[in-house]
Amino acid sequence: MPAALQNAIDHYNYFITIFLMVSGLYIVIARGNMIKKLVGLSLFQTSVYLLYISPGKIIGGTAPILDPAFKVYSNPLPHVLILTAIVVGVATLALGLAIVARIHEAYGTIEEDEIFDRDAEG
Amino acid sequence: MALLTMLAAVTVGVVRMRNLFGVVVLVGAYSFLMASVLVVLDAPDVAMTEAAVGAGVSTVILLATLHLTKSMEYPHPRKAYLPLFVAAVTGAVLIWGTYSLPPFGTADAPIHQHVAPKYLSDSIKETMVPNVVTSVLADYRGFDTLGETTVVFTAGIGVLLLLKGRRRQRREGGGGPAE
Amino acid sequence: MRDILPQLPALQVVVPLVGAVLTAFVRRGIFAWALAALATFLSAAIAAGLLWQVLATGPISYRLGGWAPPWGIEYRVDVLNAFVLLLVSGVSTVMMPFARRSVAFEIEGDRQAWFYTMYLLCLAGLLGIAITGDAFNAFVFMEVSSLATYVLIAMGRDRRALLAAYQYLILGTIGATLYVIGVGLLYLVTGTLNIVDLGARLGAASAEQMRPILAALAFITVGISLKLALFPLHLWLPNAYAYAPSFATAFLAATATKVAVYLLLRFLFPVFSLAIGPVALQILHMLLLLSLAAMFVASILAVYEQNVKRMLAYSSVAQIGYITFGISLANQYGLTGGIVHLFNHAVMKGAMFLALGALFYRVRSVRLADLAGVGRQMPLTSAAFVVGGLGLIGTPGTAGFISKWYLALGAIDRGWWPLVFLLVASSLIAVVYVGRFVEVAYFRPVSEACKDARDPPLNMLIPILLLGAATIYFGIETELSAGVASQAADALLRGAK
Amino acid sequence: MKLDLILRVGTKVLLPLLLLFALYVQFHGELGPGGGFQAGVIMTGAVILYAIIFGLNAAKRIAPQRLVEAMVPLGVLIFAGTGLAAMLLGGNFLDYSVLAADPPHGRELGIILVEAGVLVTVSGTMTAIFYAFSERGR
Repeated sequence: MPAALQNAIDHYNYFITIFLMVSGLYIVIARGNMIKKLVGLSLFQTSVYLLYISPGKIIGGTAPILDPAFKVYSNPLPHVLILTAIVVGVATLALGLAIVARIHEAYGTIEEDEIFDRDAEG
Repeated sequence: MALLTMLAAVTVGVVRMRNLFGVVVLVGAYSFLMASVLVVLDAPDVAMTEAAVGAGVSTVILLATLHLTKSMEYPHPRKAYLPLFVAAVTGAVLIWGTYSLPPFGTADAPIHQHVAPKYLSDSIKETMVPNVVTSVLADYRGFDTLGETTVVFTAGIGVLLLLKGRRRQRREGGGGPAE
Repeated sequence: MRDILPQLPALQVVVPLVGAVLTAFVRRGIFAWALAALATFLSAAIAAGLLWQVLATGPISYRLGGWAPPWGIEYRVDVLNAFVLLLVSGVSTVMMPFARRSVAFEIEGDRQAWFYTMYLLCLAGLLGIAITGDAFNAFVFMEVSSLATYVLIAMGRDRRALLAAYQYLILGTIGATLYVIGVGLLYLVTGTLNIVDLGARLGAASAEQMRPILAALAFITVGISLKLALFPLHLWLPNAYAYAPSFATAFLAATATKVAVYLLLRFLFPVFSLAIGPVALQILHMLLLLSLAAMFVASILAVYEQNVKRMLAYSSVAQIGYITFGISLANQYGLTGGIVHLFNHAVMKGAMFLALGALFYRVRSVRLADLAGVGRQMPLTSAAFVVGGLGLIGTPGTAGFISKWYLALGAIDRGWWPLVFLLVASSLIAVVYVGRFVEVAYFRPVSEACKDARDPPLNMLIPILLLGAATIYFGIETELSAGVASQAADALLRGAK
Repeated sequence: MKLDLILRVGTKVLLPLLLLFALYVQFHGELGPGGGFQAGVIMTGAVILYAIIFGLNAAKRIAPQRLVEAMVPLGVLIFAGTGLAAMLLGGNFLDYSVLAADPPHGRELGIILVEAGVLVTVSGTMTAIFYAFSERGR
């Protein structure tokens, strides 16, 4: 089935994006370690970058920095949006890690299950 | 495409690794790979930021936090069915949803027809800035960037509120007048 | 200064934002509070001006940076979001006098100034979501308000506040990311981010574009539902409300979820129902089932709660169920009911959480057992709490009755009679949990903890009484609440046709 | 200690280059990739490098904590101030075209000002966060 195969290849970028997204989400939900969860969260966010940017590419195009030598440029708007998203992502990560550091001081652990146990006792 | 596959491989590593230092290193590698992919996709601005943030700032903060806490993840006794189910549903919806989108790299996709062409054609005339990403970022959608700067500001003050100053001894079971 | 009227939409967000920046330079809590109060008051005045303008002349479009939409970011004010803007900034203004003492009591001296910075950022973020006409800009301001919210929650004294903040950070970020994925899919289909433009272009979407649009609908709905704590995605809310500082709880309960509901309305009606009529209907049925589940399950959970703050938090989940119940009916009465309940619930819960903050200020506990006899020790505060509670039940003469009246009319209009009985039945559960407080507060001997308790100082008491009085006022005089809500519902439905 | 010496001298040589590079990224942002955010991160990188080699206290001497913390809101103030200035001059919020005699120059000026605001907040915040985390560890 060459047509279906071609379509699959044409959408390879989406498949990888989705795989990254799903893995990130899985880490966040499945793991109990708070730092690992935050790493998963940032993977989840990072995958969105590809979702926006890979469709912005035009084959044969160049980076959107205008120059008389080029005619076709890739789409600049997704780049702008994702720059914002990256900044938001790192801000969230920093804040999350600060909270985790404080949790470690207050509870002596960063495993969610242990924390629930300790609160149940206290 | 090879780069994309490598990204996927690193992700598998992140999921499986239990040593958090290893995870941090892998995340750094992931960011660099992502940056390379972004360069290939004609997004040098984003690539530069991703490399600086993902491999730079994030790694430093992650390491600093690991220094404050523990570096090993416990083997977890949790059931994995629910997370797998949620992840699988999300993935399925996305594959189903993206499959009829225009193929990679075509110039007649809707996003290249509407809104964006104006930026490319008018940027120099209207703002005298040839890097269209900069002109869109700081001017056409400048308010987003104000919001973005505000997010950074929020996170900065937030982290300072949480971490600065003396360490307070919290009583077990939650001190203060709350109990 | 030239005419300031056309600049009001931008100032609506910029005033609290600049206020936040200025408080960040201040060291003393009292100065920061004064700045915060001033900025909040100004933004309420601006919101009132906007609502007046919109009612007089119709929707306002404001071009940020002078760029025409869809190239630039547009602020678009119509009756619905002018109403939400006024609600958010107005309730915050009433609460500000309360904040001074409550924050001074619960937050350490050297952190108070920055606490107000976070509060103002949260306010600016919420107003930014409510006023913007751009889907991505809404995400940016969603993150401003969310990050500020996480910090506000983490400032609670109890160590569980940190845990609550962490859990909300995880779920909130997942929600925001799902929303961005949804917006991204819509962008891929249409090439635009402006919500009005998006609606128009989705209306012209071809059949093969349907699948990405539906996926986008799913992602945006689930993402926002996480933010607005729609059952069963509410898990972050009870702990967050229970352990945050009293003022933060009252502020968030009255505003944050309301703005999320608004955003959902914004997407469900003008954007989506144009493109996908029949499927949108099925999604609304789904929403109806979840709303009913929220109304019952969360109410029952509230009954079994010993910590009054958590009890109110569960009650909030249930009340959000009433709001989404109205949305899911998707007719004139139902939507009016949903929107007016958005308003009324903010007022009622604002009164109750503020009263609870005052109880905590005097009694230093919010456990039901410790509050025994408090009704006689702190008569005015407890009375305001009970009035809010009567509103939650939907007693005639209170604001809650108006909401439920419209919701019931909406259900009847659809021909779904059994829903009316379910509405009444779920209100009976509210009688139980409000009744527990009344029983403990008025009919039990005074507990050790509130032996010396008395009503709080005037600057705390007046906001409580104001909101309590508003609960009754809006139960009788409905021009501002139900009247405007009905106009907003009308506009939404017309846009959806 | 020989390695240490190399590191110290190397850092001293690298630092000005890094700062120069940051400024280049900042002001070249209109022509090539880069801008306030990236430049801010690079500047923070320079401070972090300095702190790792010479210690936190030395880093605080060249980038004092109070200054860094003041920079966090200052950048947003510059950004919003630019927008408000446009408003006072009769334009909409952030409409830079009124900032100079003709619109394109005004916009160019606006973009430069705004990027400077981003630089100040980002470098200030990232450095402040770094300080906060490393102090907590002691």
